[in-house]
Amino acid sequence: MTALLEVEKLAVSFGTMRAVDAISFTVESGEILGLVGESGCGKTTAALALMRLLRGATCTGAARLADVDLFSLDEPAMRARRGSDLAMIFQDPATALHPTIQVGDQLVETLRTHLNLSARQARSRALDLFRKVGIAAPEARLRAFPHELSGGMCQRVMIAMAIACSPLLLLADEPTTALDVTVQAQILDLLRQVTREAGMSVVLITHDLGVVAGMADRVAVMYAGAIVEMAGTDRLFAAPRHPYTRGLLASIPALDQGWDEPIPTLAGSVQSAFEVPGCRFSPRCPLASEICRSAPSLREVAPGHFVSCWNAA
Amino acid sequence: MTEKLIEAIGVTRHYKLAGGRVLRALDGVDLAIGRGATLGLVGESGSGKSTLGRVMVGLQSPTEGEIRFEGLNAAAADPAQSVRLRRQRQIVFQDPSGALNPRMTIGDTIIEHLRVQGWSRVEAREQAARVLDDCGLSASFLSAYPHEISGGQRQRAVIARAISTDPAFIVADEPVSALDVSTRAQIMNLLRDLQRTRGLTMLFISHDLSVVAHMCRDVAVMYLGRIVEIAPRGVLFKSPLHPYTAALISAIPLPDPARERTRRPILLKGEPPDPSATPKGCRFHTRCPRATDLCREVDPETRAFSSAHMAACHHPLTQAPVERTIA
Amino acid sequence: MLRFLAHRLAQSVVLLLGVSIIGFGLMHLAPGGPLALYTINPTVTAQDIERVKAQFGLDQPVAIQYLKWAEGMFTGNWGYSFFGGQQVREIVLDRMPATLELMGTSLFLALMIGVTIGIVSAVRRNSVADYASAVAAMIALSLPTFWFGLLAIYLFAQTLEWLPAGGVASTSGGDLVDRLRHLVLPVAVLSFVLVAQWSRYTRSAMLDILNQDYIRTAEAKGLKRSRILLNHALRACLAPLITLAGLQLPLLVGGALVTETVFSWPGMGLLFVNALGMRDYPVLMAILMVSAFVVVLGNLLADIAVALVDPRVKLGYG
Amino acid sequence: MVDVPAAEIILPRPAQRFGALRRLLRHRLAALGLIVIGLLAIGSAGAPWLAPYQPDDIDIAQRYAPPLSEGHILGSDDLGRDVLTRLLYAGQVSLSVGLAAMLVTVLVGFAVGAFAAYHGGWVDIALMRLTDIMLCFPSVFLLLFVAAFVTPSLASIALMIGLTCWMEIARIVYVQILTLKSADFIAAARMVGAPSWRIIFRQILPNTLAPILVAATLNMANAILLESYISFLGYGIQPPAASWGNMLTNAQSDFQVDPWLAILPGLAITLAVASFNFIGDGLRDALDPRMRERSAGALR
Repeated sequence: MTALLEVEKLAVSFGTMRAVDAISFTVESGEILGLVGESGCGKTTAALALMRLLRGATCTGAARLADVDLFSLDEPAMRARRGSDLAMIFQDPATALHPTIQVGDQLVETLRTHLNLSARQARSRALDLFRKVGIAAPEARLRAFPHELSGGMCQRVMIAMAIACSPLLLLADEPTTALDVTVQAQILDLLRQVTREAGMSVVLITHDLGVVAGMADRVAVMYAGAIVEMAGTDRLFAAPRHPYTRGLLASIPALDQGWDEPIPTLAGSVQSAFEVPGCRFSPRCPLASEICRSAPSLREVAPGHFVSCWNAA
Repeated sequence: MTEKLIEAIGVTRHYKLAGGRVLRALDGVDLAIGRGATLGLVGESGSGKSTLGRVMVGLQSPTEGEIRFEGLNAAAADPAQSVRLRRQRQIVFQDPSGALNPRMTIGDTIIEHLRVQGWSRVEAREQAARVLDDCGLSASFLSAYPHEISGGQRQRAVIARAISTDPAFIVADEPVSALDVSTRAQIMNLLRDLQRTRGLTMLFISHDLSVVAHMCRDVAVMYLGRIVEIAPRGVLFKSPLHPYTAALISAIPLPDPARERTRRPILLKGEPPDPSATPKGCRFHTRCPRATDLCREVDPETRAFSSAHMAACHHPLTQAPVERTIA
Repeated sequence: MLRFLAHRLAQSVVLLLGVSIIGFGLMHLAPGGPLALYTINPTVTAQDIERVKAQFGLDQPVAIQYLKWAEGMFTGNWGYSFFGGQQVREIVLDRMPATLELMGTSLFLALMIGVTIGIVSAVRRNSVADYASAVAAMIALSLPTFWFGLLAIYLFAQTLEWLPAGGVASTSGGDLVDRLRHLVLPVAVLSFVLVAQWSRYTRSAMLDILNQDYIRTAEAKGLKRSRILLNHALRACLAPLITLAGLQLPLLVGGALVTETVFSWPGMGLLFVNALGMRDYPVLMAILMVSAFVVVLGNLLADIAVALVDPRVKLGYG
Repeated sequence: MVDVPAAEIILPRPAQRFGALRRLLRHRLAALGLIVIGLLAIGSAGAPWLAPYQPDDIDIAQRYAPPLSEGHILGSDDLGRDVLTRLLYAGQVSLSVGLAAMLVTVLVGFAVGAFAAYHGGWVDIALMRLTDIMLCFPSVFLLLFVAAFVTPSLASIALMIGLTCWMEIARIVYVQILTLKSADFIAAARMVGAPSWRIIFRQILPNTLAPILVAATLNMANAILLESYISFLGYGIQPPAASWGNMLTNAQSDFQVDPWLAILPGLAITLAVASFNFIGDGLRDALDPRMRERSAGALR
């Protein structure tokens, strides 16, 4: 059986800067893949590349969604898939919605673009969707403008828009980062519920390992444009192999950890890691050795567990 | 209890908005921090936690109430005392990019900070090098511009500026929120070490409970301009009294899949109300799962449930109060 | 909305008040003040001037004088021209239609052409067309309008003899075609500059909007490019462009003045320059006030239009 | 002592000092503008040595000599005066009026904007309302009205232009300072008790220089245009002194007699104004940090 989404050697460069470095991964049908990394690691760029929404960038590699190569489609065919077969949710709901169009109209527009619906049908479908994403008083909210809604409410509208045409794959780019903790819990709960119900696959992009632990089936960790480790969620958290993943996990303060101890840290910062020859993590790596001057590739160290490191135990 | 270094007594801060509305950023806050202690302050956006921090260091003056530093009312200080108060209270900002003048080198920023305080140029320069070193930055950073260094290094420079006047009290206003996970831990360790070696008293503000939990022995929770619960960290996380605190704790995603599967977050209704339209009665009743008619009518007083655990709730989750209202 | 209207209206009144105070101040700055006419006339004696002063109330406190003057301005009693003694209001309002015709036609043309160029430049950013229009606009904005007008007259009226050199109509003719032929050169010159400005404004506003998150959302929804441009980008562009139109009004009025003087277009601009030569202060004053009034009114209308287009403005989010 | 968790692995990267200047020079049109302005400035300043004649050398025998004729490279005017000589001397006047007017504009604009923004309260309201009011008058009208009763001289014309054009800079400065005022680094300075003047000159001014510089350059272009217009109408620089504007006073008739007489001064004005406009545009690109990020290849 082939996976729903197969990404092969996806690389993105802006001029001479390689933002994404030949990453490969798959997403099974109904699966949630967490794509984790710090800011600038290329996770958002990878998602936009899949949507083919990057301008001024060179993308190479292949991405097959339900056996259709997205990169070989012509623009109209790709456009027909955006919003219907694969949809995307963005980080900041306050700016992702058009400020002077009523949110209901923005949703109806999506529906009518992809489904052959009359204005009235689309309107009633929009109403259903608003109910589904838990928007109270949906009739009135359809006529609201984004600035009249709270951040959480805007993100619910974004989710309604994304699931409107029952996409096969949902790309969720930091969907809760801009929200408060209590609202984040609501939105994550909603996301889990709507995608599970529809059997939708999700690529969940986030910097928050906590969010991934609760949501994802599998996790891919990115560093400076490359996937450095990929495994089932339980396994990745229980037995991380890559020194970056380990450092990252160790540096998260836990609620029940003693407040008096220092937190283990990763030395240095991500800055300019893109210029490092060989393994890009090597300048910060406690295990770095001579061999790290040549770039490692992702290898399977246990069934379904991939690591890109020469010295990983 | 140890000697109080800084106190907020009945502090209220209102902002006038267009159209005659009033934003109550702080609405009657009482708080005391003992010398050498670190108090954590958590809350969501609009809770007033940053405003409280700014009022505590004197960046803003309270509309009502007063800030006392070593028993001295900051608003009534004479000029000589004011100078000392400024030196003694410093702040570390959330966004290190906005906290440094983009047209000044790191060295000049710190030197200017000290020169205003009356230091000579030579002394200021030496001190700048010294505090940068304390913050893990070598002398080569003296002549660096903010855009030439990383976010974590920028935050170190901001911290260096704050400790350059040898303050007794520091407000750290979301010092790690703008940073990446791997740099975050470095900065937290740095603040912790400085706090120890210099005996600093600190108010550590964050929206992230796990960060606060790691940095502070005592934690206060704010909601819509008021402190709703305050307790030692262990007590607060194990047995919170206020339903809001409980919801906040349960909402934190844990980086542990096994525990995540069993975690059942308490999902609150809706979102925090607009701080310019504080609900009548208990300000949390619009979202509270335990709200009753009493809560809709009467604003609960802060009560002490044990010597160090206080909460403002009519229907606390676990215990009964041991004493009545505290002063 | 009502509140917003009331607020903006009040602001406009304050502006007009300020405008009138500055106008009044300028009037008194002028040599001889409002009585300049009499002071330059050798047959008028000092006693005569005192008498006239009393007659005009100029011996009263400044505040009273201002109130009287402002009342006059408000009720349409703008005084009499130093030359010929005609009612200033009649002289000025007589010239208004010609100016409005020139300004309106030019602005309309400039908007059509300039906005189109701006959008195309923004969408095809860094293309040859974009660079070419940028350089052309820069040069257009650097031409002295009066000289450019003279050049146009020399080329098209005198050398090629395609078009009339000035005026609104020939003395003999005056039919529609003739009037249109007279309109071509001044409108072309005035709108040339305006097109340059508008294409620049539109381009930068459009670029700003094309970089917004919500445009990316629209793309992610799978909308057609044309729909994104027209329904999303252009809609968002409307508010800043209307605001600019309001802010740009003084430039438009100023440009019209220059153009009129070159093409002997019998509008307020030509009147102003002629009155200037004769130091006819009441007329100058009236034109200054009328033009400022037009600007205030234009800005008010622009703000109302923006509030209609952008629901955020009323709430003070703008 | 505090342990140093290796923050120094990456040292600061002082890569692009003077980056803005370099970017400006890479901007081709701006570089061209700089060269042209340089030449015009040298030509005007060096007029006494470079010009073949005195600006008021009259030679009735040589009236209306066409360009490229013997002794008059750019021809001569109705009184037989050498056009090249007059253009160079006129450049002195026009450029210095532009420069002086720009200085007045920047000074007044900065003072009004900075004072309003920094002081706040009623000063803010009064000054910014005054700015709004001044903006209601088309500046050409205002300028001509005042010019009609002021004795024209280089200084008075520059002053008049400056006093009718400062509003734009005032607004730019005002907005800039309001934004900066809420920046945390200003809060830090205020917290240690830095006096206002010290905050304005040490912290704020260096951060507002870039937009002021751009606006000043564009203002210079505008001032030259305004001077040429009022001089053309006869209210500016008075003959026999030459300015590019008053050389065009008789342009309407000159076009029929000797078109070059009317074309050359106009070209000089256009050249100077366009150069300043190009420099201003280049400066804006070179100094705008957002543009830098965009060209660095961010997402879109």
